[in-house]
Amino acid sequence: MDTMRRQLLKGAGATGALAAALAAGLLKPTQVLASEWNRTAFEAKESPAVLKALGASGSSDSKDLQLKAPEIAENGAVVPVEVISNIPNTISIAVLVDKNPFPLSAAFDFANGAVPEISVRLKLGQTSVVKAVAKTADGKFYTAQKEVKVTVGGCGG
Amino acid sequence: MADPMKIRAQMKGDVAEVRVLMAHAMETGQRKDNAGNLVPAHFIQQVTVEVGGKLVIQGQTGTSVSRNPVFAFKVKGAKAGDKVVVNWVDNKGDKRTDEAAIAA
Amino acid sequence: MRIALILAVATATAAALPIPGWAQAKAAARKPPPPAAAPKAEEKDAATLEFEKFRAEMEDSNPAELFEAKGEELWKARRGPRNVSLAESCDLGLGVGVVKGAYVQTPRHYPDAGAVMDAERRIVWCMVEKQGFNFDDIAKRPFASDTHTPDITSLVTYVAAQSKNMKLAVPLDDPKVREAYEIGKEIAAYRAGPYDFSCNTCHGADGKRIRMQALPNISTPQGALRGVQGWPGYRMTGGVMLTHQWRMGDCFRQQRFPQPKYASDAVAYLLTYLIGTANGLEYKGPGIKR
Amino acid sequence: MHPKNLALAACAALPFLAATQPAQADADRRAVAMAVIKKDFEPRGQAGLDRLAEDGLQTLCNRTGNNPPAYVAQRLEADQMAGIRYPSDGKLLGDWKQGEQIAQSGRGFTWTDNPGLPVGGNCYNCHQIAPKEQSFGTVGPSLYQFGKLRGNGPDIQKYVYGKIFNAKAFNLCSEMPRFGHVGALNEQQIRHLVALLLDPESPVNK
Repeated sequence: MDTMRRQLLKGAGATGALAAALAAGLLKPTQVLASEWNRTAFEAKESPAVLKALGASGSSDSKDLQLKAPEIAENGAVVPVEVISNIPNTISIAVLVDKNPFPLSAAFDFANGAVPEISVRLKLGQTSVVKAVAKTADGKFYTAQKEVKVTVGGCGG
Repeated sequence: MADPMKIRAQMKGDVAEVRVLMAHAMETGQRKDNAGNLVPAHFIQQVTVEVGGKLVIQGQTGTSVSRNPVFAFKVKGAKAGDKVVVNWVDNKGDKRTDEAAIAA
Repeated sequence: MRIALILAVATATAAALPIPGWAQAKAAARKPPPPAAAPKAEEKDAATLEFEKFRAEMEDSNPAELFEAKGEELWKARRGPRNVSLAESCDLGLGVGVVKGAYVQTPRHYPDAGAVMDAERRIVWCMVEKQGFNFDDIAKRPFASDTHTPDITSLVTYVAAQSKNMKLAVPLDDPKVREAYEIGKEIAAYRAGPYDFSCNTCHGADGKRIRMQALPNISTPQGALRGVQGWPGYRMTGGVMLTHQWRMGDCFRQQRFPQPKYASDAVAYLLTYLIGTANGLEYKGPGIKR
Repeated sequence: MHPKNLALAACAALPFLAATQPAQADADRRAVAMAVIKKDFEPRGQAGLDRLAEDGLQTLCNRTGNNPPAYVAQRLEADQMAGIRYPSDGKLLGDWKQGEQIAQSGRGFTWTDNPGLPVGGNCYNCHQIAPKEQSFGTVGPSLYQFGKLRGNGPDIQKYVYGKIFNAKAFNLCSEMPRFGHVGALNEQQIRHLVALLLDPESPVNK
């Protein structure tokens, strides 16, 4: 299986099974290559533009998509965010910070038994809505959001 | 060369929990240093996780991810002893691969 | 002149300890306090609880682990002009190369150095005396910046991590350490500078906070523990690994004092007071800080 | 009279040895601490070594654990009071909006601060003030509704101005800095802060 990893790093095409599993994802990468970073989505400056770049403009809120983040962040530099999708056949999850210069923070495709849950730590330049977007295998998009307040710092630690 | 990652993988029931800690500056390209110069953007763009030889997570990341990133994932169908391999590649082409075995 | 005389009197009388009635007389002399409008305590608690809820998640996978790993490598590597490792040459107090449990037993007095040293100062001493590094080179940039983490920071993080979940045990029964403790206590109380601040201005009473930040009272064991816990710490602001020495220096910065010299007696004594006050309580290893 | 003799006289009620030996030990230790402070600090940025020297008030507070005898404290408070400079035009109320900004800023006087920039009032570090700012400290008392509860007449204006200018004139070993006395805040800035606390239009008094 080392073979596959090397193939991936070299940018050779993913195996058929992988391609099938990942092709339907948010990012549509079939290879792991820096050049395939979704520049359009990551460099979009407003959340609607990010959603558009992900093909998720027509998304709707879902109670089955859980977004866990603090009401008030102790420090905007490191805000823990967890997204859990209970929506059947979720294949991808993306996380956005509306007020950041580039809202799209991270996006993950799941395959081969990966549970559609992701825990990340994000920077928030200011108080902002944090959004989660989930995509299902049939191409539907769902969202969840939560406002995270960023407080003024004191001294020390 | 980039510093090693810390990978922790452990079975919780039938799910393997994988936590990855990466050493990376994750510079946004918008921050100024003490001299007032912009620090160039330098951040991880791609992350992959393989468990037991199968690609399970393929991620892309932007500048909003915190410095020294931490990611946590869960994988079904894995078992203790399976190898977890994590890769990252950043916008400058730097990369790093580390691995760990899933603990019982 | 008048002031000088009064001071002479005050100084002398004060040195002689409590005179009955002083406190009452003093209290009477104070002007009426400003009106007490009820602070919204419940909001503070909500915020604090919210922080704590996510603290556990933050401490799980603390980036400090990255520096700990690097420090272990550095501890074991043959380095410096003399090409020796700290593992084979440095005695942190429990014998050459013994790291386990050493951090919680510092500061201590080291006869070979003739000084009371905290762990960081001791490691620096070993780097200089055993490995042959130049002190001034280390002291030039002793603490991490957003672009650079000095080796000493990683080394301290490694050594501290080897005392995880152990009880603080500064050897205060050693008269030299006890003396350092007492001097450190004096330093903590010393008010000076444009704002008349001492360490105790912020850290001498229970239940206070600056902005949202709770301030430990370092004169109590639990408060002192809070001043010890989590150092060395990974600071979320800037994402840098910082040591207990750095923290002492930053307190002085915010006191509007000049800078304490790196690896000096003053910092070692202050740390002796702080850590010694928390003796017997459990240290949880390198932490994560705001 | 030699200070030491005064000390003895002052504690005549206490057994001779019990009172003086610890006192002497304390004094010795303090002397060592002072020597350590003197040798182990270095100037950085705008923070020079001159800042380590105590002024008379600091000396007294340091020597007495911030609890000087009343008769000395009163004399020194009077001295501090005499040094308060009120605006010559008698106007003590400024613009509360600017006051809020000054209250928010904690900048100034540290070795990392640019000495050319204005110094902040540091107020929220220690006090609750306007209700909107929830990130406030509790080292000092809450000042929320200060003017509403205490009025905003000339006496209270003068009190607030004086307190910000030099808190030590009212309580010798107060934890609060002497913002006007040390030149941290100028006349105009203090006026704005007075308005923040007293102006009926200020959110503090809403």
